[in-house]
This record gives sequence, structure tokens and C-alpha cells, in this order.
Amino acid sequence: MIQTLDQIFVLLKHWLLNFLPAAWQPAVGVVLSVVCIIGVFPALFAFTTVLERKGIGRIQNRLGPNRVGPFGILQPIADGIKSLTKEDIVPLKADAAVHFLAPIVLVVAVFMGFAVLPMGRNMVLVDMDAGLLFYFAMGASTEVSVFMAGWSSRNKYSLLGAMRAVAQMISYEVALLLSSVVVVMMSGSLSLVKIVAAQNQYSWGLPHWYIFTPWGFAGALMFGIAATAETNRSPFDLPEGESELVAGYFTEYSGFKFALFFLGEYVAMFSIAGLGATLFLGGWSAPLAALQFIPSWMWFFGKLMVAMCVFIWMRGTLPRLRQDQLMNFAWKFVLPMCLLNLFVAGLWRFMGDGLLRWVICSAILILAYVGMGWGEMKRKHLGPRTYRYAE
Amino acid sequence: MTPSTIDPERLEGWNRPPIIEPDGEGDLLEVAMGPHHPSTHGVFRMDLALDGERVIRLKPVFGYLHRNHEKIAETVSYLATMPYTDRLDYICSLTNNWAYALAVEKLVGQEVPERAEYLRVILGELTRAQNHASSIGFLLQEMGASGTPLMYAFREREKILDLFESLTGSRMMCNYMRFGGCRVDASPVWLDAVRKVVAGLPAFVDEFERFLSGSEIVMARCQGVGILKPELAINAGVTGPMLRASGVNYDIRKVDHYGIYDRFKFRVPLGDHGDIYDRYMVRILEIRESIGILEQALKGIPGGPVMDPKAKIRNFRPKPGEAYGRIEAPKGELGFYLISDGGPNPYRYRVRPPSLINLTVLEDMCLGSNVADVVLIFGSVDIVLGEVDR
Amino acid sequence: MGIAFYLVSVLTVAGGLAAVLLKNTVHCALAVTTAFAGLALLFLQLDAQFAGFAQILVYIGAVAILVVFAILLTRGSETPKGGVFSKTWLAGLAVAAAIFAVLGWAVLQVAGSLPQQNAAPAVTVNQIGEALMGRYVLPLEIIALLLTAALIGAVIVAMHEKEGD
Amino acid sequence: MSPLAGYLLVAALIFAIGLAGALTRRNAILVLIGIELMLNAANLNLIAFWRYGPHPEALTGMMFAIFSIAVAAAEAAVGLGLVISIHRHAKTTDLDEMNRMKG
Repeated sequence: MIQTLDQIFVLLKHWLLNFLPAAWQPAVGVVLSVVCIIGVFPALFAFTTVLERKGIGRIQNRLGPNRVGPFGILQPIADGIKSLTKEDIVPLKADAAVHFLAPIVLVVAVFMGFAVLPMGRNMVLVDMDAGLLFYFAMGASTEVSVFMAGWSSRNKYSLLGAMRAVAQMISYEVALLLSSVVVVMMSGSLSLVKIVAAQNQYSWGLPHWYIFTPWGFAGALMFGIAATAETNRSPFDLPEGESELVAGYFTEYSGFKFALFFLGEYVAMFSIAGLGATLFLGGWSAPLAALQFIPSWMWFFGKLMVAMCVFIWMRGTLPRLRQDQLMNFAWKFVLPMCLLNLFVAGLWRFMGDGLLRWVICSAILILAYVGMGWGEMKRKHLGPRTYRYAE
Repeated sequence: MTPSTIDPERLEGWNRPPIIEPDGEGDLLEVAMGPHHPSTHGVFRMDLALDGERVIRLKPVFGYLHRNHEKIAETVSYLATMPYTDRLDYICSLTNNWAYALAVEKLVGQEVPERAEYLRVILGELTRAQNHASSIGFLLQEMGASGTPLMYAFREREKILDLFESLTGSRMMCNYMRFGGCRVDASPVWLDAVRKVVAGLPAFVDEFERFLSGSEIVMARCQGVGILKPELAINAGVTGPMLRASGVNYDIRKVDHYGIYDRFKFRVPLGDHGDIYDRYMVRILEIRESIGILEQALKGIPGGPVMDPKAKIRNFRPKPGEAYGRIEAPKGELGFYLISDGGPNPYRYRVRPPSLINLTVLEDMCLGSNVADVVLIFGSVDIVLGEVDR
Repeated sequence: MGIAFYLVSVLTVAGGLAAVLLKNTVHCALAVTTAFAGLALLFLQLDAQFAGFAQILVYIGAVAILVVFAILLTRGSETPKGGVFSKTWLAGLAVAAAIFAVLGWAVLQVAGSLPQQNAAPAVTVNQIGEALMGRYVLPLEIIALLLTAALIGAVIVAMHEKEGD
Repeated sequence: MSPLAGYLLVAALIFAIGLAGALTRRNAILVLIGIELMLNAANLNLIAFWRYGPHPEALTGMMFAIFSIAVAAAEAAVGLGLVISIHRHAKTTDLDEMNRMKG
């Protein structure tokens, strides 16, 4: 029973495929899986927008949407109808073809990333040998779409926003890659399925998730920072920094194309949250050996939603950085930390089991983290101030 | 983007309205921020010349909200202008009332009963507290904090506005002060309500400060940005928290001894750097001082009338002469200059709006900084467009 | 040779042609991005997964972005007055056509004797990694050195000259 | 015809297109794009020969292609850096106008 529930989608797919001639089965199987991905994530997107608006509302002492349907749950439907019925405006001077293609390129590239994410036991579209590399290749393609959107709009805000976004995405992509490399080093594979399998082991009922090691924790932290920047979320949301750039590179988009951008950005968050969960949080594996009876896909989506909640929490809490500070942070803090983390991971690998390697590895990372942060604040003369009073 | 050289010739013709050029020919990028820009506090435009993201020129363009305030005041009776003053700085209408009442009282040499003076101080300091809190909220909003600090500030502002409403009948357009006192008396119930709100204020400021002052992002964005030198501030006539953040000890409550401020013990916080962070901190510290004043005033408020019994309401015709009444409004020195020719309405009526005069140094503060900082510096000036454009 | 090969080839060649022929420089850059993507797909068809993904990562993620940045920095998106092709375009075209003729002739000459083997070689990323760290470790190190030198060089070349220099 | 010949022909075509672009365009950046296309065509050849060659397990062609991609990335970075630097100096990216050795 537990097994059936765990594999319910796989079994369902096989059952459906049995109605077809054998020659068609592989192709139709792929199409079925793709349709599932294309169906599930936009639905999740609709649900999460309500969650985000409600959550931010709670953070800000207000209610959030509560008019459409019970507790405002049907709000995304209203939003969807609104954005689909809006006029699709293309600026007169815009490069119509590029303007049209940009959101499509974004959405396609973002959805491609899901092909290699294992969403449950045996639930992966293609188990590629170089899955992680494929994921990052698709992530890199989104930058082109961002540039296309900004450039084709013939709007200064759009262009500035696009250049900011591209510069930011390139900078943090390096950090994203380097923070994932530690996982590749330790699991010895680029295949996300094997990375999950390597973490799906338990000693004393506790899982072997990489986040529970010093290098894994530092890597997850850096990955989280880079992922936030990569998806343009607060506090790194300056490409669409409302107070300076109206809406960044999609200022000139309206109606359905705007909805596509919105969807693309949100789904990119899901995908990167899913990747983070796969790399550091054990993917679909249960957090305790005793909890393995809960279906694996529920764990995956649970972790995904937890990561999304962290994104929402940060958005409600933090102000945004400035462009140069963002770049400095990427190249002078995150990148050195990632490189050091690589070194620590190597050290961990070649030191024997025991308390010593825990102490040494944690000490190196914590010292570097605190030292670099403190040094940066000192160098820029930042810090709390005292004030004098006149009577 | 690479910094590039600036062609001086292009800056010569800067006064013309900016034309969007298709490909950014030349080295400078002209960006118009506003008047529909979501970031501005109202309908205000900044024309920027950008070199990469560095500000080369900044031209504030205002007047979109011009409502002929001064001319209207010259054509209606003295009292009829009172509600118009509410609409100057619509965040703090009570201090506007006070400054105007003060000017007219000076003109006719009128006395104000003690209870009315106490009520004015209480209302003025409450106004200052809510203005500073919401201006910090707006500043953080510009910083991209997606409204959370703003909503915290507004929660507190709401309580204060409720007090205003129960006393004056209106939340924002209070129209409460009169020449020679106040319009209605405050009930003991109202005073108790004020005591309750004031007792809650320190906790709010502590919470605000705990979340914001120590935040690394706030420090990184605010410290060392938008520096205003004290010399320039004095020369430009900048007043209020902005001037004090630059380290100049000038508070009209201390200098002018207007009202009954001499009876209260309070200190004037001063900044040393004159940057955005100092302006922010000076405002926070001023809220704390205001709380002190409020506590003293609520303790010492006497009984008695709130209106000078000799005050003449009907057929109000001051003798020919002139007067300038000024107060330390939350945003700076708010002054009203009146010339009377003996008629029922002023011959000349002039407002000295702190928002407008503080805004004149905007370009000096912004030059050379990042375009993202411009919004922040603009936010730290704390202006209300109703007062800038009048 | 499946239909996929022909489709991808047409896409690649069309992208390349557009990159060479279009007037607007940014359009050229976007077209060449399409050509790079097409080449990556061709690599994938040749069972070279790793090279294909590396191609996308390097060419679309880095080189294409670098090119558009360079175009915007040099204000190159305007069409120059003297036309987009150089004065000696005819000679250039002739050379290119001649080279294509020679290459094509050579390929067609030997087309019959080329190997027909079709069994896909089972190459895993592990093997590539081991080869890189074993047999090809020296070239790898040299490449690393080259990339570092190129990075520093590019930064120095493009760095803004300080006043007074 | 063997599949290899098809790949070789496509590679030759792309090489010729790249060469034509490099030789005929005026804009220095587009010349670089042409060179990149030529390098890519060479990579395609390398991979095709590796795939249909006698010893694919030796990975020789594949390795060559991977190294070539890395070198091409370096070349693009330096080349574009040069173009930007020249543009700053001569205010043009037009190769026909860049005919002086001295700035």
C-alpha cells in the first residue's frame, strides 16, 4: 500500500500507456510526463501567489486578498482572467519579433530545467548523466530572454533593468555553480538521481543530507543566496526595483506576455528551490527514517514549499541592495566563500571520520564567514553610531 | 557599464525638456523620473543625466500640484484660510494650523490660554511622531522593503489619527486651531486616550529601531550616501531634521521660545555625518524626545478655557502691519508671513514651506551618486508635494 | 540521418546566415545565439552530451551575453552610414565560397569510403572526468592557465584608463 | 551516404558562412562572431569524427572539442575587451575606419 502510494504516478502512467501499441509507448510516455510538469507547476504557481500575498499581508499587519472565494483562494483565477483579457500593448518603436519571442524563450528555458529534477522515487523525466550541467545550461539560457525583453522594448528603464538583471544573473551563476560543485565532489556524480540516492541513507534514523555537514551547510547558504539573486527576489530584486526602474525589463509588457513573464519568474523559483532541495536537502528522501512511509513526492514538494516560504519571508523582511553592493557581495564575499568551501569539502573527504574533521572544517568556514563580513563592514566604515545631543 | 567622458556641450542645453533618443547617442543617458513614477511621494519629476548609473545632473521639476494657495488666501478672510493650511502638508495638518494661527496672533497681538497652549503642544508633538514614523516608513519603502516598515509605521499613525479624529472631527484635515486658542476643548476621556497611545509609543520606536537601525543592508545603503555639508545646509536655508542631521544645532522650539516649549525639558539630537543614516536616526531620536515632551505636557495640562474670551471671531480686521510666525514643523521651519492693510483679508500672504526649501539641495546631495541612491536621498528629505507646490 | 538532423542543420545554418546578413547588430547576436543552440543540438545528436551542454553553457550563457554587452557598450546597434559590409566584401565572399567549394568537394569525394559505424559510444561523464584528470591533465592545466591569463588580460584591456594616464 | 558526410557538409557550410561574415562585415564585433562560428564548425567536425571514428572510447575528439570551447571562450573575452578598448579610443567599431596603427 505504502509502495503503491509512493509510486502512484509512475503506476498510473504505466497503466495508461498499456492501452497503446508498444511502438508509441516511449514517445507518449515522455509527452505525458511533460504535460504533467506543465500542468502541475502553473497550478502550484497560482496557489503560491495567494500564499505569498497572504503571507506578506500577515508580515505587514494586514489581511491580504480575502474577497474572491473562501479566504481569497480563488484570487489567482481572478488575476488570470484579468491579465488575459487585458490589451496586449506593443510599443510603437519596439522590435516586434524579439519582443514577442522573449517571454516564450524564458518560459521554455525555465520549464526545460524540470526535465532533470527527480520529484519522487523513479519520478524523473530523463535521468541524464550530466543532469546538473543540463540544468545550468538551461538556467544560462534565461539570461538571453531577459536581454531580449529589455532591449526590444526600446525603453530606458527596460534596458537598464535588463542589463542589471543580466549582470546580476551572470555573477551569481558562478556562485550557484561553485556552491553546487561541492555536492558533485562528494556524491561523485552529476546526475541528480544519483545525488539524491547518495543522500537517501540513514544512520541512527537520521538522513545523510548534505546540509548536515559543515561544507554542505555553507554550500546551502551560498546556494540560497545565489538562488535568490538568480531569481531576482528581494533583497536582490533590483532589476525590477520598483522605486527606481518601474518594473525592470518587463516594463513594456502587458496582458498575456506579462503573465508569461510572471509565470516564468515564479516557475524559475520553483525550479531552483527544487534543485536546492535535491542538492542539499536530500530531494525526495524523508527527513527521518521513521517517516519513510509518507510518499516520496510529498517530501519533495514539501521541501519545495518550505523553500518558497523562505523566499516569501525574505521578501517581506529585507530592503534591497544597491547594484554595486550586489556585485561586490557576489565577487568579494560569495565567490571566495564558495572557493573556500570547495577546499573544505576536499579536506573533509580526506580526513578520517571523527570529531576532529567536524571541528576543523566548521572552524575554517565560520572564521572566514565572520571575518570577511566583519572586515567588509570595517572597510566601508559601516556600523552603529552614537549621537550627541544639544540641550 | 563603463564610465564615459561627458560632453559639456550637452549639459548646456539641459533646460529643455528631455527628448528620448532612440539609441542613447552620446555619452549621457537622460532619464525622467516621474511625474508618474511610482517611487515619488507625489507628482514630482526629476530629470536625470546619467553616465552609466552615476548621476551627472539632476533637475527637480515641480508645480504639478500647484493650487494657488497663497493667492486664494489673499482673497478670503483670515479665518477662511485656516482649512486651506490643512492641505499644505497633508501629513501634519495640525502644525500647519498652529503656524498660521501663530502668525495671525502675532499680527493682532492676541493671547492664548494656557490650556490651549498645552493642547497645541500635545497635538504638535503627536503630529511630529507620526510624521517621522511614516517618513521613515516611506524611506524604507524606497529602499525596497516592500512596505513592511511602512505598514508598521502606519499602524502607529492610525492610532494617532484616531485621536485627531475624535478631537477635531477629521483624521487628516483637522482645521482645529483658531486665533487665540483652539476650536473645541479636549475631554478627560480624550486625554486618557492620548496617555494610552503615548505609553505605547516607546515600545513601537524600540521595535522599529531593533528591526532597522542595526540592519546591515540599511547601514550599507544609508551610511555615507547623500551627504549634506553643514555649510551648504545653512547657506541653502535647510531646516528641520535635515539640518540637525548635518550637525547644526538649530531647533526653533529652542531658538524662538514660541508657545510654551520653555517649560519642557527636551534635548535636540544632532548627526555628525549628514548622510541618510543620520537623517533617519535623528528622526528616530526626535520621536523619543517628542514622547518625553508629551509625557510632561500630559502631566501638567491645566484646566480652563481653550479660547481667549476676548478673541474676535466675526468682523476680524487686523490693524495695518506685518507679522511672521514660525514654528518647528516636523519637516523644518514652517513660517507664515502676513501683511495686513486693515481689510478683512491679508494684503499679502506668504508661506515658507520647509519641504520646498529642503528640496533645493537635492541636486547637490545626489551628484556623483548611484541612480538607485537618488530615490533614497529624495526619500530622506521627507517632503510632501502639497507643501512644495502649494 | 533522421529528420531531426535536417531540421537542426537548417536551423543552425539559417542562424549563421542571419548572423552574417542582418543589418541590426543585436539581431545578428541573437541569430548567432540560435546557431550556437543548433550546434549544441547537433552535438547532442552525436551522443556528445557533455560537449553539448558545455556548448550551451559557454556559448549561450557567456559568449552571447558578452557579445550583446559589447554591442551596447560600443553603441553598435545603429546601422553605420557606409552600409554593413566592408568595401572588399566581394573578395571576402569569393574566398569563403572557394573554401566551401573545396571542402564540399573533398567531403563528397570521400563520402563513400567514410565509416558507417552507428553504435553510440557509451561515454559517461565519469569517463570524461577521469580522462581530464588522467591522460589530459596537462592540457587541462594549460587551459586553466590560459583562461586565467585571458581573464586578467580582458580586464586590463577593457579597464577604464584613469585620468592623467 | 554515411551520416558523417552530412555532419561534415554542415560543418563546412557553417565554416564558410563564418568566414564570409568575418571577411565582409565592417563591425568588429560581427567579425568576432564570424570567427566564433568558424571555431564552432571545427568543433562540430571534431565531435563528428570522434563519434564515427575507430576509437570513440579514447575520447580524443571530444576532449579536443571541449578544450576548443574553453579556448574560444577566452578568445571571445579578450577579443571583445579589445573591441571595447578600441571603441573607447577611436570612437568606432568600423574596421574600414580603423586603418591607422597610431591612435
